[in-house]
Amino acid sequence: QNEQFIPILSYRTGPYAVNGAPYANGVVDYYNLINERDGGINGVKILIEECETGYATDKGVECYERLKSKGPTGAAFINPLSTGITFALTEKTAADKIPIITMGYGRADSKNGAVFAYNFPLLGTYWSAADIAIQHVAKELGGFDKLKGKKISLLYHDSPYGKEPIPMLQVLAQKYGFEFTPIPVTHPGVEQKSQWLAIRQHRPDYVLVWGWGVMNSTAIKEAAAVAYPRDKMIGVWWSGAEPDVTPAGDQASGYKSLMLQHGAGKFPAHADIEKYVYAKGKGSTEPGKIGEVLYNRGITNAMLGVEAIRKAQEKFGKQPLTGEQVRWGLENLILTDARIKELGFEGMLKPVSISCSDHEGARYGRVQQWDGKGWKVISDWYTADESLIEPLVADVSAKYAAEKKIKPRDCAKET
Amino acid sequence: MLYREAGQFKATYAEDMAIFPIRQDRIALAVLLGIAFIGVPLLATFRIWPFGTDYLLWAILLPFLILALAAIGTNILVGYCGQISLGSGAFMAIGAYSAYKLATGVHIPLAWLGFAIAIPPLPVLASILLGGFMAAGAGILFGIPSLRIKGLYLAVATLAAQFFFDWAFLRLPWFTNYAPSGSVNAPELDFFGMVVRTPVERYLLCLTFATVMAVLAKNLVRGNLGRQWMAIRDMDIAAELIGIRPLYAKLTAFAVSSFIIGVAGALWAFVYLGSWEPLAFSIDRSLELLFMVIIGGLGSIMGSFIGAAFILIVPIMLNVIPTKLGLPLSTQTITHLQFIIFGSLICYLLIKEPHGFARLISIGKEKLRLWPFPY
Amino acid sequence: MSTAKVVTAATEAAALILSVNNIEVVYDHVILVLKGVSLEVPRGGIVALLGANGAGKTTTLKAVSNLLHAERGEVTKGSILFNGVEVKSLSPNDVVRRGCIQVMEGRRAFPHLTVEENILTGAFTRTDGKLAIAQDLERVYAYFPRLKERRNSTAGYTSGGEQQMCVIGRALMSRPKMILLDEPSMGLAPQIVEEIFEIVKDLNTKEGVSFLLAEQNTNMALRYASHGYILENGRVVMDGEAHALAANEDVKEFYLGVAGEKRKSYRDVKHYKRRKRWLA
Amino acid sequence: MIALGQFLEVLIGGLMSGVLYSLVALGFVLIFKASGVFNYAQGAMVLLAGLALVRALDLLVANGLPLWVAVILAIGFAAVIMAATAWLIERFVIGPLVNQDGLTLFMSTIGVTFVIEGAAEMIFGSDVYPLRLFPTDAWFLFEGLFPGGILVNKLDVWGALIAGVLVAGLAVFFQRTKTGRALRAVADDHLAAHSIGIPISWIWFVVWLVAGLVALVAATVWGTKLGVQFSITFLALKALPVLIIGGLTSIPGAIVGGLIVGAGEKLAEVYLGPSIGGGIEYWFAYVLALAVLRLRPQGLFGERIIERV
Amino acid sequence: MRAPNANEILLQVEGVALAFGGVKALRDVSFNVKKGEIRAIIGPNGAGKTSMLNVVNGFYHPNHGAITFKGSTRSKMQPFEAARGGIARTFQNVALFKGMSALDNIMAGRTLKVRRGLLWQLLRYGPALAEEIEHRRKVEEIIDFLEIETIRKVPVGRLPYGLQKRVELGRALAMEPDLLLLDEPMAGMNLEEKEDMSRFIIDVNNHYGTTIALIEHDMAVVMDLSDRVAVLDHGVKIADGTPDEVKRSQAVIDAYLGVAH
Ligand SMILES: Nc1ncnc2c1ncn2[C@@H]1O[C@H](COP(=O)(O)OP(=O)(O)OP(=O)(O)O)[C@@H](O)[C@H]1O
Ligand SMILES: Nc1ncnc2c1ncn2[C@@H]1O[C@H](COP(=O)(O)OP(=O)(O)OP(=O)(O)O)[C@@H](O)[C@H]1O
Ligand SMILES: [Mg+2]
Ligand SMILES: [Mg+2]
Repeated sequence: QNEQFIPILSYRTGPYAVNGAPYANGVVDYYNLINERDGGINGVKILIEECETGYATDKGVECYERLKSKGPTGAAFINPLSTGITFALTEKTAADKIPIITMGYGRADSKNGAVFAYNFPLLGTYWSAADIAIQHVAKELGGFDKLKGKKISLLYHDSPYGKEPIPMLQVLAQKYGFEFTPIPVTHPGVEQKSQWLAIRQHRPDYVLVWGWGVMNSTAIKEAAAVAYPRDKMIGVWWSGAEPDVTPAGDQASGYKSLMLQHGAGKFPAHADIEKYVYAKGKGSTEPGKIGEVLYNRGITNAMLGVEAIRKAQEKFGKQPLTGEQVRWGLENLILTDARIKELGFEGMLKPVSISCSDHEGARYGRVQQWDGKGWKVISDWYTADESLIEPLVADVSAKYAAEKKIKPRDCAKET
Repeated sequence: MLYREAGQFKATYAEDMAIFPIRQDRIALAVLLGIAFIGVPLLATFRIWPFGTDYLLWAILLPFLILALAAIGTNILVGYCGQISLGSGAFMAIGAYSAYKLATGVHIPLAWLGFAIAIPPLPVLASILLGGFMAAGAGILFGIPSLRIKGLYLAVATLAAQFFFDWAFLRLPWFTNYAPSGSVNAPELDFFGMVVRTPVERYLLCLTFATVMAVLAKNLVRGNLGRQWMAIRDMDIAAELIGIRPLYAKLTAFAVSSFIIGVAGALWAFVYLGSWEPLAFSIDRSLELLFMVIIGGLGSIMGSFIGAAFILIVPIMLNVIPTKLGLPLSTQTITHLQFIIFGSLICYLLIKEPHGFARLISIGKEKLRLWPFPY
Repeated sequence: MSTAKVVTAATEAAALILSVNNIEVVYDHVILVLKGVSLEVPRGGIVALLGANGAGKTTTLKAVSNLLHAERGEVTKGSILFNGVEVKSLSPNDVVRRGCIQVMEGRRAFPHLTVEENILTGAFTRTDGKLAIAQDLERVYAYFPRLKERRNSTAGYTSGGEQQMCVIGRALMSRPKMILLDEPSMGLAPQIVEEIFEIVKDLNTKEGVSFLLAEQNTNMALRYASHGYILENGRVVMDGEAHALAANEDVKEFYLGVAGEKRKSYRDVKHYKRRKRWLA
Repeated sequence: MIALGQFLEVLIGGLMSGVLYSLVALGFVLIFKASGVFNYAQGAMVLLAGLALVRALDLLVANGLPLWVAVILAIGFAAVIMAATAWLIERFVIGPLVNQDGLTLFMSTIGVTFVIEGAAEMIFGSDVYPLRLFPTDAWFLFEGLFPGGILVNKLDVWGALIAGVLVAGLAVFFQRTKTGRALRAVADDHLAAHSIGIPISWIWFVVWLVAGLVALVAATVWGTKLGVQFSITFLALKALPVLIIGGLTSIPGAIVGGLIVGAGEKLAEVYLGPSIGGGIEYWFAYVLALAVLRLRPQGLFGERIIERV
Repeated sequence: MRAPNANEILLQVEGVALAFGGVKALRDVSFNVKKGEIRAIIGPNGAGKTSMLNVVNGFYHPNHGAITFKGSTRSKMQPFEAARGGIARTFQNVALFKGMSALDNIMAGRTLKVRRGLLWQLLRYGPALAEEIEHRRKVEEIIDFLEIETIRKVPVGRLPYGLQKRVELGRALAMEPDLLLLDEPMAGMNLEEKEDMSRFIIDVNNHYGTTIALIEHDMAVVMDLSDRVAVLDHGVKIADGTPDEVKRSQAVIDAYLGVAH
């Protein structure tokens, strides 16, 4: 039958459900939109199945194994929304020839498609995020030179996810001469008193927050408790959604976070979703939550996947495609402003162009601030600094290649 | 003929002391092993139902075998020696990370001594086994308190091991070869030149480990050492007064148990996950293992397998069935239901048979013997 | 109406306080232990339950006070009526509230409580005020002076006999209508054994308490009991008036140890290769 | 001076947050003391109570009731929920398991944990629900003495007060000799307790109910601290070391244990942590517990373990 | 045949005192056990009999006093030392290993005799197996001797009290002890079983020449079986001698026997 199967690894229960659910809703809604509005991708209907991972690695692996070969052609790609699971699946997916899309998370070195043929950390890795964060700090301080001698702490979720940015930040600290202190928070992050007492005594000029789930809101509350100015806190784009600030109430106002390009708010795409999905009662959340940050990230992610399939269909025909074919689509995906406008994402997204050597496709970011009621964009676009990231990527990915006996592709030859 | 031992006479003590003194049991076991070692691989290689995809191998049998192995380890400590431990996860982790270090080469710079301990990368098999021994060492270390601390107090005390090693492997970059993310990758599974890659190969590898170690474990528990453990479990004072040294008995139990768990941990990391972080061996894992041995039956090697199967498969079932039936339930609801049902199921089993499946089976056999009479 | 009360009272008094009708007990679903045991205890009677190890005495008593399910045993057949009420329908504490208490085998004192606390827990079901309880406590101490000496020591550390006394005293505290005694004399010094049986007689005559006692000390048991049952692996093989039993040759030989006239010394007992079985 | 100020600050903060753990630990103690059951579900019960409370509260407030009325009603509702839970658990899980060994009972409570977590989230939702019953800002004491003053969080103070009251109350509850004695008897020997007519099922219902209410109290404090959400269940793990340091059977022990753990782990984290990588407080609490047990195998105030032949 | 050199002293307890807080369980008690004899310790409840046995095999450590066993004197025993020295023991409250079968319980009694270590047991092959079988044979002898063949494989927890006591005796015998301490071996047995038990005790004493010290409240048994009887009361030894002497001693009658037997 004429269906393209796309598995969804989500977590709607457990400690991270708070952030997992809205994201999953966005993803599901967008796929439904494609089916309801366009009758699929060029007529190829999208078939989805959700599997609950609870943000646990072994569950994630089980889900992947369960879903990878469903549907006529198997999974088009997968998107585990967990750096831990990403690490566990990287090798498997390569073996099974199924792309693994990790938009705004995952392993930063996998940007290098020559080594990581099947990983796609789209729109920005944590290294890009780190760089952007520091750029913003510099801007607030009034120039990179001002960074010298400043104290910047990283409060991070003690897991691969939280650790990813550290090497990059060390590089940056080196370069700009600020004092960098990483402060781990043990999963799930309900207990941060000592960390914040330490911060209160250490008095850093900025605290970057690399949290997920309850850790974010707790961080903000503890910050308030020790009277650390919220507007000196900058969260990564996974620490900048509604569930992260609402529990803290007005204590959260002033808190800033990066944006994975998009922020909260509704765009043409949302109008379609409301019209074609929710109007038919097929929506997966209450309409009020449409347009929340993580919801938007969900639809963006789904959209990129769909576009990759569309691209691949140009080459392999308008039919269900295998993961390998979709991979080609991803690797050759180019979204121009015009196309983005067509898709109804204008204002959410800047152009994307993915290639063999660059599986990230774009590394823009902005900064938003919570004013007690909503998120306000307070910066214009930043672009992560290639010259700093590239060497690190090359270095780390080379190590991986050696370890795994992978022979890097020669991207010059790829088309 | 049905289940009768009538007419099966045991001329020697050796026969009477066999693992399965009753013929029917032996036959059953032989069949089982045959299927496991020959049937499954054949079906899998020719992709015959139910092995059309590697799901069954990858996501069920592989973890089942490894966890069953770990469960055996836990059972030796908890079931046979009666030392409740919530630290099994940690010992799996020790096995995993030690094996990883050994397989990738150990380098301990002793700057102040002006030289460094350097061990070249060891072959995988050696690393896995040595990983086990490392775990055993740690087991002995954390077993020492058990001489004074008993019962649930000990259980909570073992959590010290759990959290300490969680932390150590998370925070001390040396263990992860300074991997920026703290997540590490298993080396290539090269056993004397033959590389284990496909699910089937991995399955056979784990199956061999599980069977061999199960047999060895069985030998121990039905030998004198096993009796010492059980004596300590049932009444440590009396045990001491008949000449059993609690120190020796308990520490051997900790060592053997941790060794098996450690090996299981190494397999879990190398063969199943391939790339892992400490969260893979969290307290949840420890509890899971404890469940396996209790549901399966304390003090029963067989039970460990059954328990592992139950604890591993039931939740997956509960998760899959609704979608299979096409019930209009959100994944959220399904997962919640899964929790509720699974929890209730466990309580139900504990109430029905506090001694687990192993006891159920023996009762079943008893009934078969008496058949057609009820008692 | 007062007359009516008298009448009912009279008829009740006539009735049995406990009647066990042909019960079967199974442990662990497969181990059949009682194979149809019937026995009756008249109101105000003392009935002895004799039998070898494993005959099923304890099991019978546990069945009566409905404690079996806690040991994975169940009464699969037959009925047990206490004061005309089916015991199965009651929870263990109801049974006690209705005045039937058991002294369990094996010195089950509460180890962490002091001797006195142990005894006092026996009064849990009582509602007749602190004073009455205090009096009964003194009475128990009067029975067992040894307990008074050790009143404040943790029961778990007291000697076997002390624990046994403690458990008996505990049961007495509930002012029961009926007491099930499981091997009360176990591990007690001779005088104390005498004492125990005196207490039994005392309560029986003065307060009309009925007793069902499983006892190995057959001499004593039959001396004090009015009626006796003999259990052999799960069946009642013999019952009758106490003195009748005491007179029976087999009972003499196997339970009283008086072959012919004089009791034979333990030194020159013959080794019973095959213990004689009773024909059920 | 600064150093001293900071030390005091950490110390006080530690002691306070320790007491907050005690709130959870108390529930454990109650149930263990009365039935020898090690109730792993205590954390889940806090979650359940919290969800019931906050959801009812939001609903009532949404329907325009004045806050204080809403609060009272909501607390009432939550209490009813906890009562129901207690009854169900006793009736269907712990009751049937009478006279089983501690490990089996412990595991059954883990089963209960799953059920409660699933049910609670299913009924009341798995989102994060803000709760603000207590002030969460801070005092800065002795600002004259120490630059920046010594930070004391008002919520913590509230928590400490409540915990104190609870302990006093519960201590009395257990000292009402008859019941108290009966409870300890049950914990010692289920069967014997049965045999002398102690109504175990009723007693257990009461105890689980009380534990449920303690959970509710804990939920009000922790809910205010974290917002009511799934992660609250992780408190159980923070409460365990508190529990065994104080002794499984001692109510005051729960508080003392809390103080020790809180102070110990916070000091360790702030002064030891940085030098060895940080994040040590989780295991440090347990190592503390281990150390205490080495000296007193039954915890500081626990009942002696009797060994006699 | 009783052990010939009936005057050689096997165990000598000298001025042992033991107190628990206020409770003086034993006050300056001295007594000895000759090789090959059957020695009885009697006395009212709480007199200190069990405590005395506990002192002898090292479960309690006396506050002062000395214990001489097989010529070597110490101020206190250690349980393991005692066991290795050849002191076996049965308990007042049966202390069997509930989860194990009767057979395993008795086999556990052989622990001290096991030579092969962990690795051999792992393989359970060749010598290890041979040894295991050897022990099994010895144990079967005991089982046969105590006539508990039928319950070999029954978990002892399920056995009735009387049989449990028998298995416990078996476990003690499996240690092939020189001194066997029996704490109320006859408690909870009916006459017939007491007769069997006495039989066993006498046989053990005769055939293996094992020295036996027993506590018992059944005077008939004590008087018939024992060569010498020591009487404790409130932790003090109030009499010591042959059954007849003891029987006649007024102190004993007052403190213990009540009516003269
Ligand atoms: N929990 C149990 N599980 C299985 N079987 C049991 C259990 N308790 C008792 N039995 C069996 O029931 C039978 C009767 O036991 P019971 O204790 O009633 O005998 P008894 O007459 O009290 O013996 P004793 O005089 O030694 O106390 C015994 O053969 C025993 O094996
Ligand atoms: N570990 C202990 N702690 C406190 N008191 C003890 C301890 N052991 C024994 N006692 C006390 O010492 C005294 C003697 O106890 P022991 O058990 O030796 O008496 P016994 O002679 O064996 O009495 P029985 O014939 O009843 O067994 C008793 O009063 C007992 O309470
Ligand atoms: Mg009995
Ligand atoms: Mg004694």
